[in-house]
Amino acid sequence: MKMLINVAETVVADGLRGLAAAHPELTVDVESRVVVRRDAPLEGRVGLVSGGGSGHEPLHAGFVGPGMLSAACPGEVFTSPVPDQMVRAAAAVDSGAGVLFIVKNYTGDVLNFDMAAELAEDEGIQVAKVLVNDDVAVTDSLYTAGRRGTGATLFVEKLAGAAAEEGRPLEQVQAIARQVNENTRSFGVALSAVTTPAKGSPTFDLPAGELELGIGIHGEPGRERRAMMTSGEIADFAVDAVLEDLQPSNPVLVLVNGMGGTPLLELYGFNAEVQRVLSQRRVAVARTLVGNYVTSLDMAGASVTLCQVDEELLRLWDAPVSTPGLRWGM
Amino acid sequence: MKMLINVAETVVADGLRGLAAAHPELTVDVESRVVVRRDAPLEGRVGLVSGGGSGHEPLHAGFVGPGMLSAACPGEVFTSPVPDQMVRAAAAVDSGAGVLFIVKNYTGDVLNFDMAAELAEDEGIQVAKVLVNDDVAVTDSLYTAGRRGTGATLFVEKLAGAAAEEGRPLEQVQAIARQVNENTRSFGVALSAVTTPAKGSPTFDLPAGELELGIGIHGEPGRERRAMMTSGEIADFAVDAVLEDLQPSNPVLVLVNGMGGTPLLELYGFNAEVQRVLSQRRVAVARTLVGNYVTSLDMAGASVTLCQVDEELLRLWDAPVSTPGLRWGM
Amino acid sequence: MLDAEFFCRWLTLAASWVERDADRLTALDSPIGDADHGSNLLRGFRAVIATLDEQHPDTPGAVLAVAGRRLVSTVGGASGPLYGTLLRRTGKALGDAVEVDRDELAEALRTGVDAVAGLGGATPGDKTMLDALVPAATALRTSFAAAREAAEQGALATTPMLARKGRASYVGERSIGHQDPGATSSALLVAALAETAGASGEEDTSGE
Amino acid sequence: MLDAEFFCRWLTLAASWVERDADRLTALDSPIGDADHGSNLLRGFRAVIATLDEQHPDTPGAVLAVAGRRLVSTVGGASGPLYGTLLRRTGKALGDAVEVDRDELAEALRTGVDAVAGLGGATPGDKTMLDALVPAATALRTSFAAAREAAEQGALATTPMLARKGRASYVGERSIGHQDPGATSSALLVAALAETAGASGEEDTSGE
Ligand SMILES: Nc1ncnc2c1ncn2[C@@H]1O[C@H](COP(=O)(O)OP(=O)(O)O)[C@@H](O)[C@H]1O
Ligand SMILES: Nc1ncnc2c1ncn2[C@@H]1O[C@H](COP(=O)(O)OP(=O)(O)O)[C@@H](O)[C@H]1O
Ligand SMILES: [Mg+2]
Ligand SMILES: [Mg+2]
Ligand SMILES: [Mg+2]
Ligand SMILES: [Mg+2]
Repeated sequence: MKMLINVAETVVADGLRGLAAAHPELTVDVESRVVVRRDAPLEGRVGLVSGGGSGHEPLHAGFVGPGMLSAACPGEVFTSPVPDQMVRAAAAVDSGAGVLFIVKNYTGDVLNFDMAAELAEDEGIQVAKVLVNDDVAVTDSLYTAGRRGTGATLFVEKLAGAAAEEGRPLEQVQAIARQVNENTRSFGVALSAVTTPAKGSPTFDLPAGELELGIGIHGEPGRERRAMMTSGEIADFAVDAVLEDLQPSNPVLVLVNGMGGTPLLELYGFNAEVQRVLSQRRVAVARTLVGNYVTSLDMAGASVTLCQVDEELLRLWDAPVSTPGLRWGM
Repeated sequence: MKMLINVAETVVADGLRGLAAAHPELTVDVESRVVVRRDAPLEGRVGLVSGGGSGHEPLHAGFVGPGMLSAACPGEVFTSPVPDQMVRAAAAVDSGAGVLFIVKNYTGDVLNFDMAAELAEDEGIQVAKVLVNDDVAVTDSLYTAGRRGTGATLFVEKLAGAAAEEGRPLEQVQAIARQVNENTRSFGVALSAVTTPAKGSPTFDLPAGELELGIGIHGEPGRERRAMMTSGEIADFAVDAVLEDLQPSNPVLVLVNGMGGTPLLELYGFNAEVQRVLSQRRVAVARTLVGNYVTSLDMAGASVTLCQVDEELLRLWDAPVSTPGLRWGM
Repeated sequence: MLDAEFFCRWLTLAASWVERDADRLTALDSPIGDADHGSNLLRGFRAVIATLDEQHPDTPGAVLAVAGRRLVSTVGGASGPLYGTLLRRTGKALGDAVEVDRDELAEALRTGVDAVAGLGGATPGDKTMLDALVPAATALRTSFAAAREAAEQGALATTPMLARKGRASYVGERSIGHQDPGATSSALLVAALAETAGASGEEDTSGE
Repeated sequence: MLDAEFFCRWLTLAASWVERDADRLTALDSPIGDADHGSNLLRGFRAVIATLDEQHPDTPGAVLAVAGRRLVSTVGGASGPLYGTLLRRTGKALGDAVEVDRDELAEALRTGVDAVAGLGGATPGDKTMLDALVPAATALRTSFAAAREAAEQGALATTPMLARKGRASYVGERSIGHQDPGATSSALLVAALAETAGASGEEDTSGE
């Protein structure tokens, strides 16, 4: 598998150097792998720190900036970052108002952020956490590591980020983040397997004419393999899977998210089908975002995330945001 | 090749339906295939109409909005739109101040826009044109259809769009568009061939371990095939190819553009190498944009575009823009 | 003599051959183009047939003009304006006549082919549809069968050529060794014309 | 008796085996994980060796504590905190002793393994590294060779298991039939320990 890289070992560092060059409004510590908005720490404002494996760009480093994250810690490709990064990020953004760790529910992320929280608290930083676990494909959470964190991360980071920007105290920012997570569910499909730089070949075999239903964002296979479906059939399946878990009484924010290798033209076409299903199921749509936001390197496929919002959350969604990956209103 | 589509025949219409659902700030005529900013025509402002084959998203429909295009006409995949679309778009955005057609230099686009210009003038609309032809891979333009229009299109649309937004008259907007085109050059590479919905298989064979240098954005093979190169080597080759044609004395805007199938992480890493070469060649960089902007469906690869700017053009670049694909300052 | 009915039959046969050969035309457009020539013509000829069924133009000139306009507004790409112009200008040259003979058609076709050359700026040898159309228009003065043969030979002759116009010119030397898709579809259209003439016993409609 | 030098030799051998087997570990992590286990450990053990070379900790406990901390700050993922905790807590249990015998190591390892279980919430049978570590810690009371054998068997026994922890649990039933990468790397670490002991004639360092 050909890649536009130098060597597998340096992809994350190279990516950070390139991010730094393109975004002078971010402070990028390539050595320590911490990306911080330039104006941090902001007096009286809660700091938002997120992180996770690389390969999901623009998540997370691409969501650092006014109205969203204060800092991000990119790990190796598909590998949780280490506690040192998170502690450094927390120290860089803490103004005394405390720091919220946004943690996707993977064993590695949870363990590393837990260790970091302990260490940061030793340094006198007040740390709160929110666990993102929105992927309905992972069922029987008693017998698994629990639902994965996928598309909901974008909503948690945006809405909690807007709340932090308004100067809300740590408990409130954390409460909003939890509320968003509880009201958000996702389901993803893959049309191809992912190829990581370290492995250099697809992580699993996916024969022509078949697709994986219920995939995550780390190249792991899904729960089920089926004969290829049309975009309309996939939309029916994905939206219904989400709605089985989340029955929204309020309008929803819709994220039609590409996994990286699917053309934007197809994503928009898929969105048309997702909207059709939502309207058939009488779910009101407040806002829709279509694009590659929570990706899995070159994997072809898409996920659907629905986030139920009240007026307050909708206001936070519409609030200005200025990051490399998401920007409006400023 | 699996795609997230219903049937090949409806991909463009499906994509437009999905665009309409996600972007209520655009008027999308799915039947006639014209995308117009909702507030057009704007009294006293020049209308900017662009168009071209689909499959290059977000170009062009994703660049419709305040500060950029007034309207876009998406053709079939990789096929120039037809004159009827362009005439309809011109009529929708003309306020009497005239319309600028932004035409990428492909035989099909040129012929169709020429026909449209004649028809629109018959309807009393004043039409000016700018031809975008920035791809240095096409040499010997005496013996070819001339240089192709690729990455420069984004700069022409953005900078001329900012000028139109300021209320400049048609000749000035056209002059700026031409100035941008003349000061912009691009070079692209492909790591994989593209697969169109209509064909369903890659348009050419690209063996493992080889890459194509000097490709366009329509799945056509490049000028030369070589053994796979590192991202650093590709950056050297691409930047030098551009600088052979354009010797900037002023700072440049840099577009490190993904062809669609290359992960953002790799694009940022490639940007690091592009910036290294530019600094070695003593080219000053004013702004850098990294991402999938002028794409070729699922093709893996990237292009480098340099746009030399004076202070006026830099100001126009920084001016607010609010479109699905490019947004800042508002 | 060739009436409106004859031209409709020609275009209907051409449309069905495009339907049959679309994948082959698209395949020819892959190594040296953008893999859409077959689907472009398919879309165009389907629209042409639908419009002819609806409008029933009653002169040869009107049939071709309607068909040409329809190609322009449905095909896009390079071939849309070029084939659209070919039919429109050929049709215009036929004027209001209710019937035309082969010589008149040959002359009108020459006008249409010249318009294509004028529009696209290509000349024979550039590896385009003109390499089939120009010899076909000349040979049509002799017979429909000769035109068919000339177009076919012209299309085949594009294989060793270096493309100097259209998309294929971008790949430079690498265009050599591939038959031009547009020349191939031109040969198909001319073959459909000859086939229609043969089936109608029109091989002898020359005024001479 | 096992001194700091012995533990450095063990970790050096383990690092070279990780180097050798990294691709295999990553391959095991592909069908039921995210294809990074080999490169994770490679990064971690390279860093451990560099740090040991630099710091030369002078007790067994210090060697393991330094190595564990280094794994935590360089590996990431699930295995970083888990293996880091394993070594740190084992090291801590060894205290300040300049030399330890096999029994003492076995007891300390049991503490380390318990800490891994406490941290990750897994128990044997969940298809994790614990399926190799738990039997290995028990068997180490008998001999290094027994520990190696127990870890190896434990790793092999994960193949038919349904994963209930970590990433492999996401694929549900489809995790059955694949050997767990973490259990495999645990068996490798224990094998390197036995190999080091054998080469040092330490099979008889038990206090009993
Ligand atoms: N300038 C030109 N003059 C005549 N024919 C041309 C010219 N440019 C392209 N063509 C013809 O058009 C064909 C390609 O048509 P098509 O694939 O439908 O359009 P596009 O090149 O826009 O994708 C070529 O094979 C060639 O025969
Ligand atoms: N909760 C847990 N308890 C013990 N071991 C675990 C747990 N979760 C995962 N593991 C082990 O970690 C291994 C995976 O490590 P690695 O691939 O490096 O991390 P990640 O899963 O974060 O990519 C698994 O094979 C398993 O043995
Ligand atoms: Mg991992
Ligand atoms: Mg085309
Ligand atoms: Mg073509
Ligand atoms: Mg793993």
